[in-house]
Amino acid sequence: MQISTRQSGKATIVDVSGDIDLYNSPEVRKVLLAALREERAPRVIVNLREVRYIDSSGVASLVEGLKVSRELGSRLVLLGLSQAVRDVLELSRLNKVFEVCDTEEQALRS
Amino acid sequence: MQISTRQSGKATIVDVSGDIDLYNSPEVRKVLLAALREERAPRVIVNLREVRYIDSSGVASLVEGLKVSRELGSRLVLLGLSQAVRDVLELSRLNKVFEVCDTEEQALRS
Amino acid sequence: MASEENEGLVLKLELHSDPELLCVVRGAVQQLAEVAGLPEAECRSVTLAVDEALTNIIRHAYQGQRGRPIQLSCRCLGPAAPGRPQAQLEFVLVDRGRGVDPAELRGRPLDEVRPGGLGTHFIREIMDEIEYERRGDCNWLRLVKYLTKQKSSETSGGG
Amino acid sequence: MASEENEGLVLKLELHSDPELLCVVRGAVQQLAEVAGLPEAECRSVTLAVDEALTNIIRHAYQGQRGRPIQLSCRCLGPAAPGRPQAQLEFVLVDRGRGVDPAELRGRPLDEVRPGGLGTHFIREIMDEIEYERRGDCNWLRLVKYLTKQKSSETSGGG
Ligand SMILES: Nc1ncnc2c1ncn2[C@@H]1O[C@H](COP(=O)(O)OP(=O)(O)O)[C@@H](O)[C@H]1O
Ligand SMILES: Nc1ncnc2c1ncn2[C@@H]1O[C@H](COP(=O)(O)OP(=O)(O)O)[C@@H](O)[C@H]1O
Repeated sequence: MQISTRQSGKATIVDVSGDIDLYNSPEVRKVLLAALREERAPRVIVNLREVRYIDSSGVASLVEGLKVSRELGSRLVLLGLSQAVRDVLELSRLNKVFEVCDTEEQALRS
Repeated sequence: MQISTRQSGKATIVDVSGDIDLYNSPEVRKVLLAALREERAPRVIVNLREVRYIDSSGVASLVEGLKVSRELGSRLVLLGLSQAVRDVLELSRLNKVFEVCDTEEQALRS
Repeated sequence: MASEENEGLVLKLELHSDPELLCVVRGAVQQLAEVAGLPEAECRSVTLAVDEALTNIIRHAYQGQRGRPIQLSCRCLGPAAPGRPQAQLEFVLVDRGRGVDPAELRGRPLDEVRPGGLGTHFIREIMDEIEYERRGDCNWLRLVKYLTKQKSSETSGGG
Repeated sequence: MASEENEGLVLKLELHSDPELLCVVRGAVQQLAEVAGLPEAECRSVTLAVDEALTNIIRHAYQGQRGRPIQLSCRCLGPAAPGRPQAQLEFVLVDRGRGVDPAELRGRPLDEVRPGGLGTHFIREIMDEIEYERRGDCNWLRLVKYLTKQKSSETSGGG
């Protein structure tokens, strides 16, 4: 897995690629919480376009990001779900809980 | 692995995708020899664009096709080598032995 | 090398409880599911279920300790056998960690949005049979996926 | 589950001599090479070398018989050990097939264009150490790839 962060206006975009599993989901959690709590980004966009696999621990990291964003009054948006990621969110009954966008423009404007 | 055959003018194009290994290289050999010996195709183009892996038994099938094509006075052309396939042909010292084309038009005209 | 029942395709993996190895096991399971002829989406979900079972062993049975043994046996079984109505892909996971109250394995209701508690739910949704037993000082977990679809007529499950 | 030397990442596969399983082993080896931090092209070539060794066991040691046992042990070893100058990825293959004259394993000259005789050549070109022994009624083959490049700083070898 690779993870990196960039700014676009007031939004922070977190680009993730590869597999998110027990080995690296703590890193995803750390990066999301840093953007929300430390950088105080009003909008965090998690770009999952290049993610080919996510397990329950990866979903848990996203859920934790979502809860913290709600506490802080900021927003967490998921961008570019592959079929693999989509299926796992559906299995989790969380596909309705997250804000999901298909393009970066949408995610920035929504 | 998937393998199928189509005609383009007098040439026979063999499209292969997936992995070529000990399990399925006999099928590659069978299809190539049928096109050469039975169909008497004057030109057989082996489209390897979607081949992600080839082992020595796969290379052996291609070499056998090449030898038979020479015996019969027809031609065997390889099309669209991925880096993976290129590396294995190089390891085999066979990259100079095969006729290789990048596009279908080249392979048909060459 | 113990001789094994020579039925179906057999593959046994022995690994340590190191999270780095999860992707290695997924690489094998994904291919095995393809060889078994499962459609693409089901290859992915079966891989997920096995991965979640391993994750639980590492996190709960071994409480995060590394270097502890895990055994994963995979078999692809044809339909023609007494007591087995279905062609199936079977995974048996064995570890030497602490036991689990089977009630815990049931997972939690999903109506509350909170992290955690999804793994057992995934396994239950994906697999057709799940069996857990404490055997001596080992945990023994059997996961079965039915191969309802016909094996595809491709020459190979490719890589 | 025998307890094993707890050094480096360890993975052991036991499989039958069925060509369908080659892609399954490749799925695991490719990921392991990535976890070990090898660059992409070397992950592919190491996977090829292990696949060729298995292919030779199936074709030559077992003369094409299916259902016979093969063991593949993989270890990723760090540099700090006496008698081991290099971090390395080690594969040990064991089978119960017929023995081989080590001279045969050397392969043939490649100046002649003909099918066959490439597998041992690939293994020699790709691997840094190759060791073969007849041990009792088993063939024992050890293949080592040095990890000269630094392990990448990525969080994971991903799948
Ligand atoms: N292999 C196991 N060994 C021991 N306990 C387990 C095992 N698998 C699951 N459990 C128990 O079942 C509970 C639910 O597991 P799961 O649904 O995977 O969610 P999570 O792992 O996020 O808690 C775990 O919290 C744990 O108490
Ligand atoms: N595992 C093995 N057991 C027995 N003989 C082997 C084994 N591997 C290789 N050989 C011998 O070495 C020769 C060269 O092998 P290789 O280079 O892989 O080419 P090929 O398999 O196409 O003949 C084989 O023909 C065989 O005689």
